[in-house]
Amino acid sequence: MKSVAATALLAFLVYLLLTAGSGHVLFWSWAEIVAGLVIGLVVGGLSASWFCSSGNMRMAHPFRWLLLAIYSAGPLFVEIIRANVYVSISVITGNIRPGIVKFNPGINTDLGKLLLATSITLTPGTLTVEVDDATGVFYVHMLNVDEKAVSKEMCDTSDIFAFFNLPAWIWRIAE
Amino acid sequence: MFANLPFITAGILIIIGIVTIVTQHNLIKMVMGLAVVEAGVNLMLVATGYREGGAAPIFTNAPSTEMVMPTAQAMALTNIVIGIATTALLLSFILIIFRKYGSADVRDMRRLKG
Amino acid sequence: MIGEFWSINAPALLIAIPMLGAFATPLLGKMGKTPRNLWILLITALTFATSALLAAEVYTTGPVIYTFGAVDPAVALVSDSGGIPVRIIFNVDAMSAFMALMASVVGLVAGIYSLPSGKMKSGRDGYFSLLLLLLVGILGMVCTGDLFNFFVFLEISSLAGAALVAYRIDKGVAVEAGLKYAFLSSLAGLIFLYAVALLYGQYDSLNIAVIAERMQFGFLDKVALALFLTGLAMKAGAVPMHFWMPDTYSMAPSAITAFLVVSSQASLYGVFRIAFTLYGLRLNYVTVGWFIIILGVLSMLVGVSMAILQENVKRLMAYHSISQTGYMLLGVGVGLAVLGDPAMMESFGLTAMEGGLFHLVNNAMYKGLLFLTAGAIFFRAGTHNLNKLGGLGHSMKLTMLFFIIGALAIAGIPPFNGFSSKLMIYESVFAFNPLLAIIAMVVSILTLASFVKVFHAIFMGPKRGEYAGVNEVPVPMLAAMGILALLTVLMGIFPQQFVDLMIRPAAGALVNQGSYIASVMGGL
Amino acid sequence: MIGMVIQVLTLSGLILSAGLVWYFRDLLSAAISFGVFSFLLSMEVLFLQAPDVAIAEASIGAGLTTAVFIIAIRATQKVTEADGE
Amino acid sequence: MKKVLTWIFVAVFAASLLLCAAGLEFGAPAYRDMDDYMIAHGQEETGANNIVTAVVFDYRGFDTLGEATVLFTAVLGIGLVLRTLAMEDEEYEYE
Amino acid sequence: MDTGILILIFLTIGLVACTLGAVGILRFPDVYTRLHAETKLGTFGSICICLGVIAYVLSEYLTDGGTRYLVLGLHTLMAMIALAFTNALGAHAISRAAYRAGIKPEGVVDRLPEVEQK
Amino acid sequence: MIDPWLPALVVLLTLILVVMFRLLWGPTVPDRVVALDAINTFTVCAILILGVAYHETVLVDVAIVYALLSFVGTLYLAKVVGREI
Amino acid sequence: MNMSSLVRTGAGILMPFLLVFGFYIVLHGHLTPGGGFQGGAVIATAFVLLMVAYSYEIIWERISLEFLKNTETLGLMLFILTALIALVAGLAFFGNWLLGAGGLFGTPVSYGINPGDLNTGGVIPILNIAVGLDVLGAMSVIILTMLFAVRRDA
Amino acid sequence: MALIATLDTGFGAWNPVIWIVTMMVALVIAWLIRSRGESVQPPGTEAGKPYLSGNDIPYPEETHVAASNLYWGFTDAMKRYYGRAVPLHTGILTDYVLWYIGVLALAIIMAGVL
Repeated sequence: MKSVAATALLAFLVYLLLTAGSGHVLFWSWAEIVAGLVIGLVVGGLSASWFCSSGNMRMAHPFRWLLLAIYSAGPLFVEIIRANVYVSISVITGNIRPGIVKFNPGINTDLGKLLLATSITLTPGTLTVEVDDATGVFYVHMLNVDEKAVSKEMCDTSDIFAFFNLPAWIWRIAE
Repeated sequence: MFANLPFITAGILIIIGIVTIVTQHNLIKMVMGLAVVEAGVNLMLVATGYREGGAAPIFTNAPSTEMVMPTAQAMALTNIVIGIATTALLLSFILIIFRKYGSADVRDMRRLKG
Repeated sequence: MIGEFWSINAPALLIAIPMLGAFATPLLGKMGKTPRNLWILLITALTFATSALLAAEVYTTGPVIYTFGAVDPAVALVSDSGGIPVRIIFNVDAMSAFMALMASVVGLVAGIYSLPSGKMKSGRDGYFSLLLLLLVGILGMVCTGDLFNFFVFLEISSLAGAALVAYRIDKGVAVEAGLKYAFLSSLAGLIFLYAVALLYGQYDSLNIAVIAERMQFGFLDKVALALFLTGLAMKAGAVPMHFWMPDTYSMAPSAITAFLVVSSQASLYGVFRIAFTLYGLRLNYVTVGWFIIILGVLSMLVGVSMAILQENVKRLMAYHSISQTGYMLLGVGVGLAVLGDPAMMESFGLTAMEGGLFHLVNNAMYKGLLFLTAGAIFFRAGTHNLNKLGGLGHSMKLTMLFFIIGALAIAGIPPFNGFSSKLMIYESVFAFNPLLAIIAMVVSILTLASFVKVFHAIFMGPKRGEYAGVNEVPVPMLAAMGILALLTVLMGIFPQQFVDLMIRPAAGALVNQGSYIASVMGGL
Repeated sequence: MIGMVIQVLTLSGLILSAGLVWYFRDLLSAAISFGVFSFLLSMEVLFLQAPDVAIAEASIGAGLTTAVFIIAIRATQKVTEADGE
Repeated sequence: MKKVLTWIFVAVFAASLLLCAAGLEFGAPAYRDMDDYMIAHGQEETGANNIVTAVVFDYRGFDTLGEATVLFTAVLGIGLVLRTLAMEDEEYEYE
Repeated sequence: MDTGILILIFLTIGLVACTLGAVGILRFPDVYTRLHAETKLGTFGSICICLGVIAYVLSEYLTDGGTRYLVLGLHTLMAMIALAFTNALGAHAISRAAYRAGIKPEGVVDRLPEVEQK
Repeated sequence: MIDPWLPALVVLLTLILVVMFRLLWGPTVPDRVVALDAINTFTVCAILILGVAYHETVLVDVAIVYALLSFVGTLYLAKVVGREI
Repeated sequence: MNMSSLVRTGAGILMPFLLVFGFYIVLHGHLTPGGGFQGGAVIATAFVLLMVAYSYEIIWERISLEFLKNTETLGLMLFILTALIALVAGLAFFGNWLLGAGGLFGTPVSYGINPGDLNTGGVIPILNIAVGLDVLGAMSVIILTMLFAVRRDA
Repeated sequence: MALIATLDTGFGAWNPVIWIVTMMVALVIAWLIRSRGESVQPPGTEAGKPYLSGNDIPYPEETHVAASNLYWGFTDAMKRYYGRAVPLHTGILTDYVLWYIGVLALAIIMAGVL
């Protein structure tokens, strides 16, 4: 029940975002708000069991959302820009030493894994290939593997991310 | 002549689709050819309704210029949905045929002849 | 009150009733067999009643116009629209009403015939629902006055027909036939739509009457004509494009085959409508008429000669179906070839057209009857192979009687209906070109020969051991065959009344392009 | 003028991808080409000011048609062949 | 022989389609009265800002019904074709 | 600062990133490296283009004030988020599928077979 | 100052054509999927730009539909390539 | 077979967004591009997304084929009954019997460029919803049936 | 009487009711002639048995001519025609499409040139 309510609320907010500027109750018209409520309930009923598949309500806290926004606008964006510069240089010069390495971030929730994988895919020269569900180990394809990462069995965070410790951020957001 | 590019492209697409149908032997490929023909017809329909410098026929927040013809777009819309229905039906036929005949080649599909 | 409501909205209800029935059939199928069967009977009977009402109205007062979505359905033109219709219009003239009546009769018969399903047949709900949808498609095709709407209903009938053809999936052969049918129909439909786009791009209308009025017959119109005619002729099974027809007809369940005949004839109706009404006198009618005549002659010859070889009884009948389509094409093609000459039209052209159209309805009746008897034989004996069948005349006497009626009718033996229409075709075509009439007669003789073979193989001979347990088919199947047999005999005994009542107005409606345009545009 | 350039580019891409649908022997590759074809058709339709048709083509062409084709392709692969490849 | 004929047929068809394409006027249709009527009166007569929707659901709503029916037909057909088989007692002879 | 310049900067960065991504897709040797180019450069380019559109919307909204620009901006934002999210996830799905299909990556080290064998 | 949107559109369309070569050459199916993904991304950008260039804000919806829905096609391709269907 | 846990989680997160967006397109069919077909296809894609991410067994347990079929039939019934009510109201089949009637669906709209309002269009939003339900059910049923047929094969 | 109207084709006429009456009369006459004969064979003689030039009488099943043998002479005489016509019905979908496209091309040429 709680999950239905949460999903319905989220759906309502997304609908309001989509229909902003339709009227004069703040930005919305009355009809849109009523339709949004109905749609929110319908969507909540239909998709709550898939959306909240883990069953816990940890993400319902608004502070985590704020943190997510800060994270994506700050550290993630910086890393994305760095990644792009890096890959651009690789494209232009053609110097690459690709390889797949192991990496254990210590994150257990599904959402955390998803966020981390997305971040990894968008950040410097890395791409998540496979995640071991049981142990939580990430197998990451890197565009440039340096010498010490080749020899190491399990890579560290610093081998993959340059500036920020993204797993820690995500741990804070999702766990 | 040069300005008629969408019409010409629609014709070329239809031809490519028909060539796909008559030269390929895989049934799924033939259905793809049919889908290409359908897309060409859609493009033809939409292109017949175009007017030079027109805007989309939607009054919500539109620029105040002349509008293109809506009927052609309605026809193309209907045809798209008919197309997916046809494609799905044909593909499910092919699925059964493969299961019974063990092949999706059109040359093996000739138990009915004479 | 309700009668008036019914008669005003008859064209809409003609489509809406079977459609609603089709949508509700899967729900009713969950309740059980009896409610579903009753529902099917109710819906087909209501459709028949509506089409009869519509036909009565059309034959008494002239063409009926129905504008969808308008305030007043009888008014085609909005006052400030500058004299053009903007909405979809059903334009039911005598020809349309005649076709719709025929389709709903055969639909009723097919529905009744399908009721006694076998012991373990699965998927009957879908079967009945698709049967109603096929009826919807045919009725829409013959009633509409709008080219794109015609395409939509063409697709409905194609898809429903293809799915029904593939009904027996257990060996995959029926699915092969369904695939062929669906593929070719879709291709023909798309090319039809391309032609519609050509006309729309030029004249900015989809209404047949408006396009006919604005027609200039330039190059684009000629190409569009070729695309229209070949696509629809393919759907009707004219000869160089007839290959799908034996495959499909022999594999479909028998009631469906009887109905697919009507579906093909609806395509034939499309050919006539396009040639006569959409293009009309602007057409290069001698060329197009001869094109149609050549298609017809080829159909007759190839169909009947291939039929003689066949061993599968339904395949044989399917080839005969092609050959009979040739007669209709021949009759109407002669009428088209002399369209511009009033004297020749008066002396034999109109008769040829009447013969073709009369043959169309006759063919639906006796060919449907023959397919139904073939289905009855299959229902009991379990095979279509003529070499394995034999001696069934001892145990299936009524079926044999119906088969004899159908066979004599298709061979043109008096006093059944095939004879009268063939007579009209022979005599008028003889005045046009004697050779064609002689070919038609030869084909008729060959038809008789091949049906003698079928009769001999199925019913004659001593009783066989493997068919010892065979007895007569259930009552609904007999009733369905009986209706068609009765119609066959009646139309054979009173041909002139029938021609006067239905066929002559239909032929007149086809020839008279001006009245069709005037019925929409309100005077020329 | 620039509109003409845009048209030419899109239409040539359209023809190219349709040609690839014809050219590829491998069915999956042909399905991918069909996806690209669908994208570009939607793009071209958008240039012709038909956003409704573009949305329909996008939603049906990108998601559903590809899915249907791929299911059918998977169903018509022989199991042994698929493992050996 | 067959291949040559194939290509001849396709070439004739292609030529006719391309000639058609060249014959139509792109961007400037000759007759335009029906669509102009719809654009000018669509908002008042149907209450929809999107004229395409107005055409699809009001002026040509019957086509839409037909098209939904096509979809229904396809679903029924697929369900019919892919149904689980329970027809063991019916023996068919196709040859 | 003139918003026109801002738009131009964003657009240029985005287009350059997209171009490099396309070049990378053509140039790199195997699937995984091509995915790097596609995911990072393509996504970054599209994000920059979206930011350019948002900048344009902001400037128009401040001068004009019509709600249509508000709608445009919000929808562009949603498209941007959806694009970034689905691109990253799709890249993961493709690379995983490619690995499962047996396409070995070129490179110096490959730790993945260890997990496949168990 | 010139209007930057239409030239940007031309660049994006050229990029689509360029990426199509990977579709043609790609030795394996995943390569082609990569090309499909890239084309999808470029198409979304092109539609966004088109909406701005034509001053029609309603065209943006098409872009969102694209961005969300092409994912499904990609996932189906990945599923069948990875033999998980 | 299940895809990786990342894809499953991602599909679950994406699903409500797709649903909301699909409903948005359906409801705003008379204001913005889109309408019943497009929105219905988007919603169906949300279900198709689940079908790709999870295994057949889970889908078969958690998505009911009967529910989807009933949705489709409901949509079609709504469509044709809405069209038939016009006959009772004295208009022709498919007449817009709600236009300008006042109340929830009846605000008249003026000619010209305007931002639009949700509750105009008379009967058109109802028809949009009906077609949306129909398309959503139909597409999902098609994909689900075909997927199940594939599984039976293998 | 209006019901007994003749079918008037413009050249000839045919009246089904008169025809039926004539047939009935002919049948009655035939029946009369038949009823003049002996009703049964005289018992105890060999007159009731079939005689086949001294050979054994085959079983009834073997006397039934199979359908495919019925028009052997006709098909043999038309062997050259059937040798061409039957292989045309190949049962391959591609050929079907090809015939369609061929007739389409022919029709276009006819429509375009004439």
